[in-house]
Amino acid sequence: MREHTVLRVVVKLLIAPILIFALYVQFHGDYSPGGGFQAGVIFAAAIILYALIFGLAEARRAVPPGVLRVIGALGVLLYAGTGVYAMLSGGNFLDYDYLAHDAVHGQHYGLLLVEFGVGLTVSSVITSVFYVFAGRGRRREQS
Amino acid sequence: MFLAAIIGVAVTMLLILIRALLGPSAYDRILALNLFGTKTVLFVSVLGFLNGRPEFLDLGLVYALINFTGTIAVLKFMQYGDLGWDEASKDKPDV
Amino acid sequence: MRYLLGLIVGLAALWLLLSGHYSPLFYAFGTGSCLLTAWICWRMRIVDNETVPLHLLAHAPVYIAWLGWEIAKSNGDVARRILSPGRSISPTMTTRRVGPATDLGRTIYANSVTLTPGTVTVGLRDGLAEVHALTDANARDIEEGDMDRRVQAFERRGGVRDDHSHDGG
Amino acid sequence: MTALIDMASWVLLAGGAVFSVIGGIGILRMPDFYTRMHAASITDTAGMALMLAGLMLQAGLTLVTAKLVFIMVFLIITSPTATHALARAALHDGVRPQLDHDRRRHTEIEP
Repeated sequence: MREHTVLRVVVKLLIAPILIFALYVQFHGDYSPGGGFQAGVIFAAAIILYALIFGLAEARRAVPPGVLRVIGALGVLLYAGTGVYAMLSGGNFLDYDYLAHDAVHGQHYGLLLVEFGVGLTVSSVITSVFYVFAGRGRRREQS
Repeated sequence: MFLAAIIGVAVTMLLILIRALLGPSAYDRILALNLFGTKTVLFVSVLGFLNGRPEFLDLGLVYALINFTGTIAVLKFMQYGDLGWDEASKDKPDV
Repeated sequence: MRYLLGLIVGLAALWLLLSGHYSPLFYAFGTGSCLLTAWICWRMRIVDNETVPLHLLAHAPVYIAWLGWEIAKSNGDVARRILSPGRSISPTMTTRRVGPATDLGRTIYANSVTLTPGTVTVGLRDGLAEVHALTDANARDIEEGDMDRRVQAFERRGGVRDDHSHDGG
Repeated sequence: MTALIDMASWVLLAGGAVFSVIGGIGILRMPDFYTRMHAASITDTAGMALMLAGLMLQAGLTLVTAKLVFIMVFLIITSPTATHALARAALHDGVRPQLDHDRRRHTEIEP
Protein backbone atom coordinates (compact mmCIF):
# COMPACT_ATOMS: atom_id res chain seq x y z
CA MET A 1 0.00 0.00 0.00
CA ARG A 2 3.04 2.22 -0.51
CA GLU A 3 1.25 4.10 -3.30
CA HIS A 4 -1.34 5.28 -0.76
CA THR A 5 0.17 8.71 0.03
CA VAL A 6 -1.78 9.56 3.18
CA LEU A 7 -1.33 6.16 4.80
CA ARG A 8 2.36 6.01 4.02
CA VAL A 9 3.14 9.47 5.43
CA VAL A 10 1.04 8.98 8.56
CA VAL A 11 2.42 5.53 9.34
CA LYS A 12 5.98 6.75 8.88
CA LEU A 13 5.20 9.52 11.33
CA LEU A 14 3.65 7.18 13.89
CA ILE A 15 6.10 4.27 14.04
CA ALA A 16 8.75 5.98 16.21
CA PRO A 17 6.27 7.26 18.86
CA ILE A 18 4.59 3.84 18.98
CA LEU A 19 7.92 2.10 19.55
CA ILE A 20 8.92 4.49 22.34
CA PHE A 21 5.49 4.08 23.91
CA ALA A 22 5.91 0.29 23.83
CA LEU A 23 9.26 0.61 25.63
CA TYR A 24 7.70 3.01 28.15
CA VAL A 25 4.98 0.43 28.93
CA GLN A 26 7.71 -2.22 29.20
CA PHE A 27 9.75 -0.42 31.83
CA HIS A 28 6.92 1.09 33.87
CA GLY A 29 5.02 -2.16 34.34
CA ASP A 30 5.12 -1.96 38.13
CA TYR A 31 3.76 1.60 38.29
CA SER A 32 0.88 1.60 35.82
CA PRO A 33 -1.25 -1.03 34.11
CA GLY A 34 0.90 -2.76 31.55
CA GLY A 35 4.07 -4.78 31.57
CA GLY A 36 5.84 -7.23 29.37
CA PHE A 37 2.92 -8.70 27.47
CA GLN A 38 1.29 -5.39 26.52
CA ALA A 39 4.63 -3.86 25.63
CA GLY A 40 5.42 -6.82 23.39
CA VAL A 41 2.08 -6.49 21.62
CA ILE A 42 2.51 -2.73 21.05
CA PHE A 43 6.06 -3.22 19.79
CA ALA A 44 4.88 -5.90 17.39
CA ALA A 45 1.98 -3.66 16.29
CA ALA A 46 4.46 -1.03 15.13
CA ILE A 47 6.36 -3.59 13.04
CA ILE A 48 3.08 -5.00 11.69
CA LEU A 49 1.95 -1.49 10.73
CA TYR A 50 5.22 -1.09 8.82
CA ALA A 51 4.75 -4.45 7.11
CA LEU A 52 1.16 -3.60 6.11
CA ILE A 53 2.23 -0.43 4.32
CA PHE A 54 5.66 -1.28 2.94
CA GLY A 55 5.14 -4.98 2.29
CA LEU A 56 6.34 -8.16 3.90
CA ALA A 57 9.65 -8.34 2.04
CA GLU A 58 10.66 -4.88 3.24
CA ALA A 59 9.65 -5.66 6.83
CA ARG A 60 11.68 -8.87 6.72
CA ARG A 61 14.69 -6.89 5.59
CA ALA A 62 14.35 -4.34 8.40
CA VAL A 63 13.50 -6.88 11.12
CA PRO A 64 14.81 -10.28 9.98
CA PRO A 65 12.88 -13.40 11.10
CA GLY A 66 16.13 -15.12 12.13
CA VAL A 67 16.91 -12.35 14.60
CA LEU A 68 13.35 -12.60 15.94
CA ARG A 69 13.81 -16.31 16.66
CA VAL A 70 16.99 -15.61 18.59
CA ILE A 71 15.36 -12.78 20.57
CA GLY A 72 12.35 -14.95 21.38
CA ALA A 73 14.63 -17.66 22.75
CA LEU A 74 16.66 -15.08 24.70
CA GLY A 75 13.48 -13.83 26.36
CA VAL A 76 12.59 -17.30 27.61
CA LEU A 77 16.19 -17.80 28.77
CA LEU A 78 16.09 -14.51 30.70
CA TYR A 79 12.82 -15.52 32.36
CA ALA A 80 14.05 -18.99 33.28
CA GLY A 81 17.50 -17.69 34.19
CA THR A 82 16.03 -15.25 36.71
CA GLY A 83 14.04 -18.09 38.24
CA VAL A 84 16.98 -20.47 38.39
CA TYR A 85 19.27 -17.75 39.81
CA ALA A 86 16.75 -17.25 42.62
CA MET A 87 16.81 -21.02 43.24
CA LEU A 88 20.62 -21.06 43.32
CA SER A 89 20.57 -18.17 45.79
CA GLY A 90 18.53 -20.26 48.16
CA GLY A 91 14.89 -19.47 47.33
CA ASN A 92 12.20 -21.08 45.22
CA PHE A 93 11.88 -20.76 41.44
CA LEU A 94 11.23 -17.05 40.65
CA ASP A 95 11.50 -16.15 44.33
CA TYR A 96 12.43 -12.50 43.78
CA ASP A 97 13.39 -11.89 47.41
CA TYR A 98 16.69 -13.71 46.93
CA LEU A 99 17.84 -11.76 43.86
CA ALA A 100 19.42 -8.87 45.74
CA HIS A 101 20.68 -8.19 49.24
CA ASP A 102 17.28 -7.10 50.52
CA ALA A 103 13.81 -8.25 49.53
CA VAL A 104 12.51 -4.89 48.23
CA HIS A 105 15.31 -4.47 45.70
CA GLY A 106 15.08 -8.14 44.84
CA GLN A 107 11.39 -7.82 44.04
CA HIS A 108 12.05 -4.75 41.92
CA TYR A 109 14.89 -6.22 39.84
CA GLY A 110 13.19 -9.59 39.56
CA LEU A 111 10.02 -8.05 38.23
CA LEU A 112 11.94 -5.90 35.73
CA LEU A 113 14.00 -8.83 34.45
CA VAL A 114 11.08 -11.23 34.15
CA GLU A 115 8.89 -8.61 32.46
CA PHE A 116 11.72 -7.81 30.07
CA GLY A 117 11.99 -11.48 29.16
CA VAL A 118 8.24 -11.68 28.60
CA GLY A 119 8.34 -8.53 26.45
CA LEU A 120 11.17 -9.84 24.27
CA THR A 121 9.46 -13.17 23.67
CA VAL A 122 5.97 -11.79 23.09
CA SER A 123 7.05 -9.12 20.61
CA SER A 124 9.23 -11.45 18.57
CA VAL A 125 6.72 -14.33 18.58
CA ILE A 126 3.80 -12.09 17.55
CA THR A 127 5.86 -10.57 14.74
CA SER A 128 6.95 -14.04 13.59
CA VAL A 129 3.34 -15.25 13.60
CA PHE A 130 2.37 -12.24 11.52
CA TYR A 131 5.19 -12.93 9.05
CA VAL A 132 4.02 -16.52 8.63
CA PHE A 133 0.33 -15.63 8.25
CA ALA A 134 0.91 -12.67 5.93
CA GLY A 135 3.04 -14.85 3.68
CA ARG A 136 0.10 -17.16 2.97
CA GLY A 137 -2.27 -14.75 1.22
CA ARG A 138 -4.69 -15.37 -1.64
CA ARG A 139 -2.43 -13.59 -4.12
CA ARG A 140 0.55 -15.80 -3.49
CA GLU A 141 -1.38 -19.02 -3.87
CA GLN A 142 -2.65 -17.93 -7.28
CA SER A 143 0.74 -16.99 -8.66
CA MET B 1 -20.06 14.88 36.28
CA PHE B 2 -17.77 12.23 34.88
CA LEU B 3 -20.77 9.96 35.09
CA ALA B 4 -22.74 12.16 32.67
CA ALA B 5 -19.87 12.05 30.17
CA ILE B 6 -19.62 8.27 30.54
CA ILE B 7 -23.34 7.87 29.94
CA GLY B 8 -23.06 10.07 26.83
CA VAL B 9 -20.24 7.94 25.46
CA ALA B 10 -22.10 4.75 26.30
CA VAL B 11 -25.24 5.92 24.48
CA THR B 12 -23.10 6.82 21.44
CA MET B 13 -21.48 3.39 21.54
CA LEU B 14 -24.93 1.80 21.60
CA LEU B 15 -26.03 3.82 18.54
CA ILE B 16 -22.82 2.91 16.72
CA LEU B 17 -23.31 -0.73 17.60
CA ILE B 18 -26.78 -0.65 16.06
CA ARG B 19 -25.25 0.70 12.85
CA ALA B 20 -22.60 -2.02 12.96
CA LEU B 21 -25.33 -4.67 13.25
CA LEU B 22 -27.54 -3.11 10.55
CA GLY B 23 -24.74 -2.76 8.03
CA PRO B 24 -25.76 -2.85 5.19
CA SER B 25 -22.33 -2.92 3.49
CA ALA B 26 -19.11 -4.24 5.00
CA TYR B 27 -17.70 -0.71 4.89
CA ASP B 28 -20.51 0.55 7.13
CA ARG B 29 -19.56 -2.09 9.64
CA ILE B 30 -15.86 -1.23 9.51
CA LEU B 31 -16.69 2.47 9.91
CA ALA B 32 -18.85 1.65 12.92
CA LEU B 33 -16.19 -0.58 14.46
CA ASN B 34 -13.48 2.04 13.98
CA LEU B 35 -15.69 4.63 15.67
CA PHE B 36 -16.55 2.18 18.42
CA GLY B 37 -12.81 1.90 19.05
CA THR B 38 -12.27 5.65 19.39
CA LYS B 39 -15.31 5.87 21.69
CA THR B 40 -13.76 3.11 23.80
CA VAL B 41 -10.65 5.25 24.17
CA LEU B 42 -12.80 8.10 25.53
CA PHE B 43 -14.74 5.68 27.72
CA VAL B 44 -11.58 4.25 29.26
CA SER B 45 -10.07 7.71 29.82
CA VAL B 46 -13.14 9.09 31.56
CA LEU B 47 -13.52 5.87 33.55
CA GLY B 48 -9.96 6.30 34.79
CA PHE B 49 -10.82 9.76 36.09
CA LEU B 50 -14.07 8.51 37.61
CA ASN B 51 -12.15 5.88 39.59
CA GLY B 52 -9.37 8.33 40.41
CA ARG B 53 -6.82 6.26 38.49
CA PRO B 54 -5.48 8.33 35.57
CA GLU B 55 -3.07 5.47 34.73
CA PHE B 56 -5.97 4.11 32.69
CA LEU B 57 -4.91 6.62 30.03
CA ASP B 58 -2.14 4.21 29.01
CA LEU B 59 -4.79 1.60 28.26
CA GLY B 60 -6.73 4.15 26.23
CA LEU B 61 -3.66 4.91 24.17
CA VAL B 62 -2.99 1.21 23.57
CA TYR B 63 -6.58 0.78 22.46
CA ALA B 64 -6.34 3.72 20.03
CA LEU B 65 -3.22 2.22 18.54
CA ILE B 66 -4.54 -1.32 18.16
CA ASN B 67 -7.78 0.08 16.72
CA PHE B 68 -5.92 1.98 13.99
CA THR B 69 -3.68 -0.96 13.13
CA GLY B 70 -6.67 -3.29 13.03
CA THR B 71 -8.67 -1.02 10.72
CA ILE B 72 -5.78 -0.71 8.29
CA ALA B 73 -5.19 -4.47 8.37
CA VAL B 74 -8.86 -5.27 7.68
CA LEU B 75 -8.96 -2.76 4.81
CA LYS B 76 -5.80 -4.15 3.28
CA PHE B 77 -7.09 -7.68 3.57
CA MET B 78 -10.40 -6.73 1.93
CA GLN B 79 -8.64 -4.97 -0.91
CA TYR B 80 -5.79 -7.36 -1.65
CA GLY B 81 -6.69 -10.57 0.17
CA ASP B 82 -3.15 -10.61 1.46
CA LEU B 83 -1.60 -8.81 4.42
CA GLY B 84 2.00 -8.91 3.22
CA TRP B 85 1.28 -7.68 -0.28
CA ASP B 86 3.36 -4.88 -1.73
CA GLU B 87 2.81 -3.57 -5.24
CA ALA B 88 6.30 -2.12 -5.57
CA SER B 89 8.01 -5.46 -5.03
CA LYS B 90 5.62 -7.86 -6.74
CA ASP B 91 8.22 -8.83 -9.34
CA LYS B 92 10.81 -9.78 -6.79
CA PRO B 93 10.72 -13.33 -5.47
CA ASP B 94 9.57 -13.70 -1.92
CA VAL B 95 12.24 -14.00 0.74
CA MET C 1 21.88 13.00 10.11
CA ARG C 2 19.99 16.14 11.10
CA TYR C 3 16.77 14.17 11.01
CA LEU C 4 18.20 11.33 13.09
CA LEU C 5 19.29 13.79 15.78
CA GLY C 6 15.90 15.48 15.65
CA LEU C 7 14.21 12.12 16.00
CA ILE C 8 16.27 11.18 19.06
CA VAL C 9 15.63 14.55 20.74
CA GLY C 10 11.90 14.25 20.02
CA LEU C 11 11.79 10.71 21.38
CA ALA C 12 13.66 11.76 24.53
CA ALA C 13 11.15 14.56 25.12
CA LEU C 14 8.29 12.12 24.62
CA TRP C 15 9.86 9.66 27.06
CA LEU C 16 10.27 12.33 29.75
CA LEU C 17 6.63 13.38 29.31
CA LEU C 18 5.34 9.82 29.47
CA SER C 19 7.58 8.47 32.20
CA GLY C 20 7.12 10.64 35.28
CA HIS C 21 9.87 8.71 37.09
CA TYR C 22 13.10 10.64 37.23
CA SER C 23 15.81 8.42 38.69
CA PRO C 24 19.13 7.23 37.24
CA LEU C 25 17.68 3.77 36.50
CA PHE C 26 14.85 5.26 34.45
CA TYR C 27 17.16 7.70 32.68
CA ALA C 28 19.19 4.66 31.62
CA PHE C 29 16.07 2.88 30.38
CA GLY C 30 15.02 6.04 28.54
CA THR C 31 18.37 6.46 26.81
CA GLY C 32 18.38 2.82 25.76
CA SER C 33 14.79 3.02 24.51
CA CYS C 34 15.41 6.16 22.45
CA LEU C 35 18.52 4.70 20.85
CA LEU C 36 16.81 1.36 20.12
CA THR C 37 13.81 3.11 18.56
CA ALA C 38 16.01 5.38 16.46
CA TRP C 39 18.05 2.36 15.32
CA ILE C 40 14.94 0.41 14.26
CA CYS C 41 13.61 3.46 12.40
CA TRP C 42 16.99 3.78 10.70
CA ARG C 43 16.81 0.14 9.62
CA MET C 44 13.28 0.72 8.31
CA ARG C 45 14.68 3.63 6.25
CA ILE C 46 11.97 6.00 7.43
CA VAL C 47 14.17 8.71 8.97
CA ASP C 48 13.63 11.66 6.63
CA ASN C 49 11.85 15.00 6.44
CA GLU C 50 8.44 13.26 6.41
CA THR C 51 9.00 11.37 9.65
CA VAL C 52 10.77 14.28 11.34
CA PRO C 53 9.12 17.42 9.91
CA LEU C 54 11.47 19.84 11.64
CA HIS C 55 10.73 22.55 9.10
CA LEU C 56 7.04 22.70 10.07
CA LEU C 57 7.42 23.01 13.84
CA ALA C 58 7.66 26.80 14.06
CA HIS C 59 4.45 27.54 12.18
CA ALA C 60 2.37 24.60 13.35
CA PRO C 61 0.56 26.50 16.17
CA VAL C 62 -0.86 29.11 13.77
CA TYR C 63 -2.15 26.48 11.37
CA ILE C 64 -3.53 24.28 14.17
CA ALA C 65 -5.39 27.23 15.70
CA TRP C 66 -6.93 28.12 12.34
CA LEU C 67 -7.86 24.49 11.64
CA GLY C 68 -9.40 24.16 15.10
CA TRP C 69 -11.62 27.18 14.45
CA GLU C 70 -12.69 25.79 11.04
CA ILE C 71 -13.51 22.43 12.63
CA ALA C 72 -15.54 24.10 15.38
CA LYS C 73 -17.59 26.06 12.83
CA SER C 74 -18.36 23.12 10.59
CA ASN C 75 -19.12 20.90 13.59
CA GLY C 76 -21.95 23.20 14.55
CA ASP C 77 -23.21 23.26 10.98
CA VAL C 78 -23.20 19.49 10.49
CA ALA C 79 -24.71 18.88 13.94
CA ARG C 80 -27.61 21.17 13.01
CA ARG C 81 -28.15 19.31 9.75
CA ILE C 82 -28.22 15.97 11.54
CA LEU C 83 -30.81 17.15 14.06
CA SER C 84 -33.05 19.11 11.69
CA PRO C 85 -36.10 17.12 10.57
CA GLY C 86 -36.39 16.31 6.89
CA ARG C 87 -33.63 16.18 4.35
CA SER C 88 -31.21 19.07 4.77
CA ILE C 89 -28.22 17.66 2.94
CA SER C 90 -27.15 17.75 -0.68
CA PRO C 91 -24.26 15.31 -1.11
CA THR C 92 -21.77 16.48 -3.70
CA MET C 93 -18.53 15.12 -5.06
CA THR C 94 -15.88 17.31 -6.53
CA THR C 95 -12.21 17.29 -7.42
CA ARG C 96 -9.56 19.84 -6.73
CA ARG C 97 -5.96 20.12 -7.83
CA VAL C 98 -3.94 20.19 -4.61
CA GLY C 99 -1.51 23.06 -4.21
CA PRO C 100 1.27 21.54 -2.09
CA ALA C 101 3.74 19.60 -4.19
CA THR C 102 5.22 17.38 -1.48
CA ASP C 103 3.60 14.21 -0.17
CA LEU C 104 3.68 15.61 3.36
CA GLY C 105 1.85 18.78 2.31
CA ARG C 106 -0.73 16.78 0.38
CA THR C 107 -1.26 14.53 3.37
CA ILE C 108 -1.76 17.51 5.67
CA TYR C 109 -4.29 18.91 3.19
CA ALA C 110 -6.16 15.62 2.76
CA ASN C 111 -6.32 14.99 6.50
CA SER C 112 -7.40 18.56 7.25
CA VAL C 113 -10.23 18.19 4.75
CA THR C 114 -11.25 14.85 6.26
CA LEU C 115 -10.98 16.15 9.82
CA THR C 116 -13.40 18.99 9.06
CA PRO C 117 -16.92 17.57 9.36
CA GLY C 118 -18.83 17.93 6.13
CA THR C 119 -15.98 17.04 3.82
CA VAL C 120 -14.06 13.79 3.33
CA THR C 121 -11.15 13.20 0.98
CA VAL C 122 -11.97 9.97 -0.82
CA GLY C 123 -9.06 9.93 -3.23
CA LEU C 124 -5.65 11.51 -3.60
CA ARG C 125 -3.63 10.68 -6.65
CA ASP C 126 -1.10 12.65 -8.68
CA GLY C 127 -1.94 15.88 -6.89
CA LEU C 128 -5.65 15.61 -7.53
CA ALA C 129 -7.93 15.29 -4.50
CA GLU C 130 -11.41 13.82 -4.81
CA VAL C 131 -13.70 15.14 -2.09
CA HIS C 132 -17.13 14.02 -0.92
CA ALA C 133 -19.03 16.89 0.70
CA LEU C 134 -22.19 16.73 2.75
CA THR C 135 -23.69 19.82 1.16
CA ASP C 136 -23.21 21.79 -2.02
CA ALA C 137 -21.87 24.74 0.02
CA ASN C 138 -19.17 22.55 1.59
CA ALA C 139 -18.08 21.43 -1.87
CA ARG C 140 -17.92 25.08 -3.02
CA ASP C 141 -15.62 25.85 -0.09
CA ILE C 142 -13.27 23.11 -1.24
CA GLU C 143 -13.34 24.38 -4.82
CA GLU C 144 -12.54 27.90 -3.67
CA GLY C 145 -9.51 26.44 -1.92
CA ASP C 146 -9.05 28.52 1.21
CA MET C 147 -7.72 25.51 3.09
CA ASP C 148 -5.45 24.62 0.18
CA ARG C 149 -3.83 28.07 0.32
CA ARG C 150 -3.46 27.84 4.09
CA VAL C 151 -1.63 24.52 3.87
CA GLN C 152 0.55 25.87 1.08
CA ALA C 153 1.44 28.94 3.12
CA PHE C 154 2.02 26.79 6.21
CA GLU C 155 4.43 24.60 4.30
CA ARG C 156 6.16 27.42 2.46
CA ARG C 157 6.70 29.63 5.50
CA GLY C 158 8.10 26.63 7.25
CA GLY C 159 10.31 25.88 4.25
CA VAL C 160 13.90 27.02 4.61
CA ARG C 161 15.07 27.64 1.08
CA ASP C 162 12.07 28.81 -0.86
CA ASP C 163 11.27 32.31 0.44
CA HIS C 164 11.19 34.39 -2.74
CA SER C 165 7.93 32.87 -4.02
CA HIS C 166 4.82 35.01 -4.26
CA ASP C 167 1.95 34.77 -1.80
CA GLY C 168 -0.84 32.46 -2.92
CA GLY C 169 -3.61 34.36 -1.12
CA MET D 1 -10.94 29.57 41.10
CA THR D 2 -11.24 25.83 41.56
CA ALA D 3 -14.99 26.10 41.28
CA LEU D 4 -14.62 28.07 38.06
CA ILE D 5 -12.31 25.44 36.52
CA ASP D 6 -14.66 22.70 37.67
CA MET D 7 -17.54 24.50 35.97
CA ALA D 8 -15.63 24.95 32.71
CA SER D 9 -14.57 21.33 32.76
CA TRP D 10 -18.16 20.22 33.37
CA VAL D 11 -19.35 22.30 30.42
CA LEU D 12 -16.65 20.80 28.18
CA LEU D 13 -17.43 17.23 29.24
CA ALA D 14 -21.15 17.73 28.76
CA GLY D 15 -20.55 19.37 25.38
CA GLY D 16 -18.39 16.45 24.33
CA ALA D 17 -21.06 13.98 25.38
CA VAL D 18 -23.77 15.93 23.52
CA PHE D 19 -21.72 16.14 20.32
CA SER D 20 -20.83 12.47 20.41
CA VAL D 21 -24.49 11.50 20.86
CA ILE D 22 -25.43 13.78 17.94
CA GLY D 23 -22.81 12.02 15.85
CA GLY D 24 -24.25 8.67 16.91
CA ILE D 25 -27.72 9.79 15.83
CA GLY D 26 -26.26 10.96 12.53
CA ILE D 27 -24.65 7.59 11.93
CA LEU D 28 -28.06 5.97 12.26
CA ARG D 29 -29.98 8.64 10.33
CA MET D 30 -27.78 9.41 7.31
CA PRO D 31 -28.86 7.73 4.07
CA ASP D 32 -25.65 6.21 2.67
CA PHE D 33 -22.13 5.21 3.63
CA TYR D 34 -20.40 8.42 2.58
CA THR D 35 -22.78 10.73 4.42
CA ARG D 36 -22.45 8.56 7.53
CA MET D 37 -18.74 9.31 7.48
CA HIS D 38 -19.51 13.00 8.01
CA ALA D 39 -21.57 12.16 11.08
CA ALA D 40 -18.73 9.97 12.28
CA SER D 41 -16.27 12.81 12.01
CA ILE D 42 -18.39 14.87 14.43
CA THR D 43 -17.93 12.37 17.22
CA ASP D 44 -14.28 12.03 16.28
CA THR D 45 -13.49 15.75 16.39
CA ALA D 46 -15.87 17.75 18.58
CA GLY D 47 -16.87 14.90 20.87
CA MET D 48 -13.31 13.71 21.41
CA ALA D 49 -11.63 17.13 21.68
CA LEU D 50 -14.18 18.65 24.09
CA MET D 51 -14.19 15.61 26.33
CA LEU D 52 -10.40 15.33 26.51
CA ALA D 53 -10.16 19.10 27.10
CA GLY D 54 -12.58 18.71 30.00
CA LEU D 55 -10.38 15.98 31.47
CA MET D 56 -7.29 18.17 30.97
CA LEU D 57 -8.87 20.93 33.07
CA GLN D 58 -9.50 18.37 35.80
CA ALA D 59 -5.91 17.13 35.71
CA GLY D 60 -4.27 20.56 35.74
CA LEU D 61 -0.67 21.08 34.74
CA THR D 62 0.57 17.55 35.35
CA LEU D 63 1.95 14.66 33.36
CA VAL D 64 -1.61 13.35 33.08
CA THR D 65 -2.39 16.35 30.89
CA ALA D 66 0.66 15.57 28.77
CA LYS D 67 -0.68 12.06 28.28
CA LEU D 68 -4.12 13.42 27.37
CA VAL D 69 -2.50 15.71 24.79
CA PHE D 70 -0.65 12.69 23.43
CA ILE D 71 -3.92 10.74 23.09
CA MET D 72 -5.57 13.73 21.43
CA VAL D 73 -2.77 14.21 18.90
CA PHE D 74 -2.73 10.49 18.17
CA LEU D 75 -6.48 10.42 17.54
CA ILE D 76 -6.39 13.63 15.48
CA ILE D 77 -3.77 12.07 13.22
CA THR D 78 -5.14 8.53 12.96
CA SER D 79 -8.90 9.03 12.76
CA PRO D 80 -8.98 11.04 9.51
CA THR D 81 -6.39 8.67 8.07
CA ALA D 82 -8.56 5.65 8.83
CA THR D 83 -11.64 7.44 7.46
CA HIS D 84 -9.81 8.40 4.29
CA ALA D 85 -8.47 4.88 3.77
CA LEU D 86 -11.95 3.48 4.35
CA ALA D 87 -13.61 5.88 1.90
CA ARG D 88 -10.95 5.21 -0.71
CA ALA D 89 -11.34 1.46 -0.35
CA ALA D 90 -15.15 1.72 -0.55
CA LEU D 91 -15.02 3.84 -3.71
CA HIS D 92 -12.44 1.50 -5.20
CA ASP D 93 -14.70 -1.44 -4.42
CA GLY D 94 -17.60 0.17 -6.30
CA VAL D 95 -19.78 1.48 -3.45
CA ARG D 96 -21.65 4.26 -5.27
CA PRO D 97 -22.45 7.47 -3.37
CA GLN D 98 -25.97 8.93 -3.66
CA LEU D 99 -25.24 12.38 -5.03
CA ASP D 100 -27.23 15.53 -5.70
CA HIS D 101 -24.38 17.11 -7.65
CA ASP D 102 -21.38 15.46 -9.22
CA ARG D 103 -18.67 17.89 -10.28
CA ARG D 104 -15.85 15.41 -10.58
CA ARG D 105 -13.58 15.74 -13.58
CA HIS D 106 -13.72 12.18 -14.81
CA THR D 107 -11.16 12.72 -17.50
CA GLU D 108 -8.45 13.30 -14.95
CA ILE D 109 -9.21 10.77 -12.25
CA GLU D 110 -10.63 7.31 -12.32
CA PRO D 111 -13.06 6.43 -9.55
